[in-house]
Amino acid sequence: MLEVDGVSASYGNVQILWNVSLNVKEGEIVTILGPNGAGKTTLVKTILGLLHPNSGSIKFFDKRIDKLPTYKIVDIGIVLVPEGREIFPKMTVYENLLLGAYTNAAEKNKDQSLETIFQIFPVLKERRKQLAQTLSGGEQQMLAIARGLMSKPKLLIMDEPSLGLAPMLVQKIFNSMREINEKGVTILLVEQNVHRALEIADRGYLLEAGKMVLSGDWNELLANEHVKKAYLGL
Amino acid sequence: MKTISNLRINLKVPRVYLPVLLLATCLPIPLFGFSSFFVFVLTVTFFNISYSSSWNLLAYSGQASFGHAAFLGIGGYTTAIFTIRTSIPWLGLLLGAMASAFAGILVGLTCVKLREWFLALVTLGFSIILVAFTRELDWLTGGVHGLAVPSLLPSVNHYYYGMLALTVFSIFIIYLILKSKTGLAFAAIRENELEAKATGIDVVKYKLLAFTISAFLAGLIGAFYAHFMAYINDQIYGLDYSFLPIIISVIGGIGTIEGPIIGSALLRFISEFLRIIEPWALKIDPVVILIYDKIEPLVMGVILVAVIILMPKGISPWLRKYLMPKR
Amino acid sequence: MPLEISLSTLVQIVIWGLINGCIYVLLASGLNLIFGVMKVVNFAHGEFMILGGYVSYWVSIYAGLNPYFSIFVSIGVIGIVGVLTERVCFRRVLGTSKLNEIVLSLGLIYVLQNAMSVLWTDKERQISSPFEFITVHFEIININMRLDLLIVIGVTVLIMAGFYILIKRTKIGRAIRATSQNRSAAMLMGINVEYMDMFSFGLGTALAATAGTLLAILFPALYPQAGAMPALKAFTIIVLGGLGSTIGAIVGGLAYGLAESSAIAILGGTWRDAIAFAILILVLVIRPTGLFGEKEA
Amino acid sequence: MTRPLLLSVEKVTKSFGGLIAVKNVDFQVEQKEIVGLVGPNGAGKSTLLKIINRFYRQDTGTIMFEGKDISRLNSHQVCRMGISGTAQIAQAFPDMTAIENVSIGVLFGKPGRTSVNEAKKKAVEVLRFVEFSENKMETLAKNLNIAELRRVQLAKALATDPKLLLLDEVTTGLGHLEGERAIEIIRKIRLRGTTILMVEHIMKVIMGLCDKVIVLDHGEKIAEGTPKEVANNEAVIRSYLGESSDCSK
Repeated sequence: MLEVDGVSASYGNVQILWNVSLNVKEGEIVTILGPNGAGKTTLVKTILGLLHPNSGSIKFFDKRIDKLPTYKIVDIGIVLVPEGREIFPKMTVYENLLLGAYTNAAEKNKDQSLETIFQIFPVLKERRKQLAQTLSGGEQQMLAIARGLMSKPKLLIMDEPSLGLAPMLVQKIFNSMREINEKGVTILLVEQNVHRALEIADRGYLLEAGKMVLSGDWNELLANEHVKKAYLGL
Repeated sequence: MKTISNLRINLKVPRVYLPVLLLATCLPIPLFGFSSFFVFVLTVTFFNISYSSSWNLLAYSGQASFGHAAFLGIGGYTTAIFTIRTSIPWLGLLLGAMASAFAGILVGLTCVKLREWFLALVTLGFSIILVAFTRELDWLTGGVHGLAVPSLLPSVNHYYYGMLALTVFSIFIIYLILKSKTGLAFAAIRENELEAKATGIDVVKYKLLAFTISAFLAGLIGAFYAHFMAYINDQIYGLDYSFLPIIISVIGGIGTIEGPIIGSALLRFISEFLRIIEPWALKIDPVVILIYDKIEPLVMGVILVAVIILMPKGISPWLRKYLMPKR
Repeated sequence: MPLEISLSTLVQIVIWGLINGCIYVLLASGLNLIFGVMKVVNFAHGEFMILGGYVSYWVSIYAGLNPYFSIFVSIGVIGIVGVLTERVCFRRVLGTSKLNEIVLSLGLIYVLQNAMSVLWTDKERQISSPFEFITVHFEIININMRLDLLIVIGVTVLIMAGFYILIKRTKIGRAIRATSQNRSAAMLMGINVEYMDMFSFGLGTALAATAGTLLAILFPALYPQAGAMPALKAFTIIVLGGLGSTIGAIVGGLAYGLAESSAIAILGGTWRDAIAFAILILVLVIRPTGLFGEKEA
Repeated sequence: MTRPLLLSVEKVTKSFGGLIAVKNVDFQVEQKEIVGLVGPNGAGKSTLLKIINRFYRQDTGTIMFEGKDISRLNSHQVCRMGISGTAQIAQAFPDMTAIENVSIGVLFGKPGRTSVNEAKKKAVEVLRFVEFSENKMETLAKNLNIAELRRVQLAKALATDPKLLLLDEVTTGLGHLEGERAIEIIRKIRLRGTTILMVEHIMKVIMGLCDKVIVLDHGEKIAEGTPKEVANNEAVIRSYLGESSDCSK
């Protein structure tokens, strides 16, 4: 469903991505691994149109999307849960969720989506009238994911959802990811946490210094010496 | 490599001779028997150049004052009051400049930590507060009626040379500063304040220094201007005088030596052009006389907006980009 | 200076404070909205206010419309002018440098002020209201009041209520708030943020147009330069009330209106303009980011 | 065995609006030592570096440099005392040439008087030392690429004759080759006897370079030792690769 083909991208005159390719099929959980600064966040920003590639193409259901503005990309069903939560701090939890259903298609189903989401994250139902900035870090992350789900995405991209969270919460969030996937949402997961990411993913890619260096299914990757090397330099 | 360096040498020639040529053109003008109105107009142009240059120096350090008229006015009022009360000529100029420099330190102290729009507002605020004080202290300042300022020089030709000398002096001082260590510090603060701090620059000190020098020059120019105009009132603190150097410098090229000259020349050209075509305009519709003096600021406003949108760094850097090889 | 203030003077001060406050609330709310979404301070906001006043003035003269209804025409016209200004001028400069944004609005002040002068001269005008000579008598405090004053307060309350509902309760209002709180996250929600810029700028200037109309109904104060000072004061109000805070702009506007009218009564008209800036400087010396200021934009 | 102490960070804590970025961290840097500060993304490494060069003010704790308490000084003061460094996001003075950028460091970064011309000469020397390309000396910083910009930054820091050089992720965003070259240059700096405290998340970079490694995770120090010791430390591996909760899948 998503096809990134030979994409290079830069910030100003600083090139970050070099000829990166990957693909995601419907129903999968695919993960992009890589150490800090490898260009993972840049890659997802490029997919979402926050940054336009210098060369290469990005297709979604065989339609070119690399020249579209972000709001149109969201409209056709790709949603990003950004790194560092990026919620709207001075709005209530409920309003944050409504904003997730901003696109017309999503708005029609918002009541049903809300119900599903409150099922997955009951704590958000309790807190729906609170300002988002009063939530704890883990709850904010749940809100960010829930908000992403509100727009009924075909493809949900998550950028480091475990960042800065206690292990217990990480477990919770990864469990909910599986649940979301089972409900039919395809997931592209960007992670540093290799073990956990590979535990739930069908396949993975390894990004290093802006280049795609490896791809494969989870036990292949986990066994690969290169992964260890990239992270630990052993 | 070699051709590039050759080119650079060739292009350096006009950079050295242009100011000399400009000065050589300006020097004999009053001797040719032009009307005193023309000489007066040119003197005002020199005032525009030097006053805008003083503003531009401050902008060079990353601080855009929106109330520079405060310094102009403090210089003017100081010399006016001093000269009227003591009848000592000339000394007032220096006192005016010093009073203004002192005010510059005070304003600078309140401004060193402020973001751009706050800085704009606070500097503007100072000039507006000064209006209130000037009106309130009418025993000293003449209130709304203003003060007649004793003349220092016998004729408009003398003032012409005085203002020219002051302009050359200001530009030369600014040139020296920009070429010096201090100039580098100003530029560094403007470009990246945090980085400047981390590289060992005492940001507060240099920001204050910029305010002080700029205010000193503006005060000196304002003092001389007051004698030249022979009259001063609270309009000197007005928005028009505060915005003038911004318009001129931004159009000409902010942070460049030649920017204020280009901007002032353009302003003068527009107003002369409008003056020449005025009789025709009046022939077409005499009512135009009611609003004719609004056309010049309207045109300047349009140019300012166009310059910011089309060549955000001003005319001078734009010209340079096309005339000089890329570094 | 006689500091003995009778009850009726006190009531006068409060009434005029509220009336002035209404104008400031409308101006400050619009300015605040534009700042919140675009992070730009539109120093030419006052010129849009005066332009709005002129639109109402001519509409009420040529179409013979009741000036209170001509507000709606003015809102529409100035809203469109604002949208165009954003599209043609601000969008191209946005994000290049703060100084460019500030100077651009300075350029707009010159363009708008002098264009208005050229078109309509500097004559001071007033929109004549059909209720001009009707006064209402309040027995308890023994005071006569122009009916227009009450209507102006009423209109302001209505407009602000509408504005408040638009911002707090509607989908587009949510999108506006989202954009002002976190621009990139708003993009990720599928919000077209450039459209939000345009809409907020138009809405902000439309609020200013309302202020301009009300001002011109109350006073013979409709002339091209009349907007400069109120806009600067509106900006000090939002600095004090908290950049981006809707409630702050309302409370700050009313409080400032009251402060100004008491300052005039006590200190005299000379200090009218100086007061705002004296307060502003004092506050910024103590807190360089404003009273409730955001840390870094 | 022990060399004289240069920098001592004592019980430093810093939080940003409820989020604790650095928690009660203690460590020392001895003279002529290269110390690596490592840890996964968000561990608080850069924050700690910014506390040392006074971009941030710590909530509690003290920082001693050459026996003097610097916890209350400003950035420009500690720079003149001999602490200087590069930022993770390469920043510079964009509208100045490479030489001008570096000469700022010469002119202001250390006590003593230098003329502008001398400073520019010195700047060229330092730029050559970091192997900056000869024909880009007069290029404006905004027209340089990331690798070149990093060198300018490094040269600017070196131009202040630092006693302690702070480096923040020198290889991030660089290609493989450029990364290797950057490491070579750091080796060269070490030979001059400059003490270095470097933040790095890639262990590989740290391995051959550092005398001592300090590992942070969630703002806390979880390990300290030689690179070898640290790389085999159970807690460190966990923090990097993440723990596997169940291996059933």
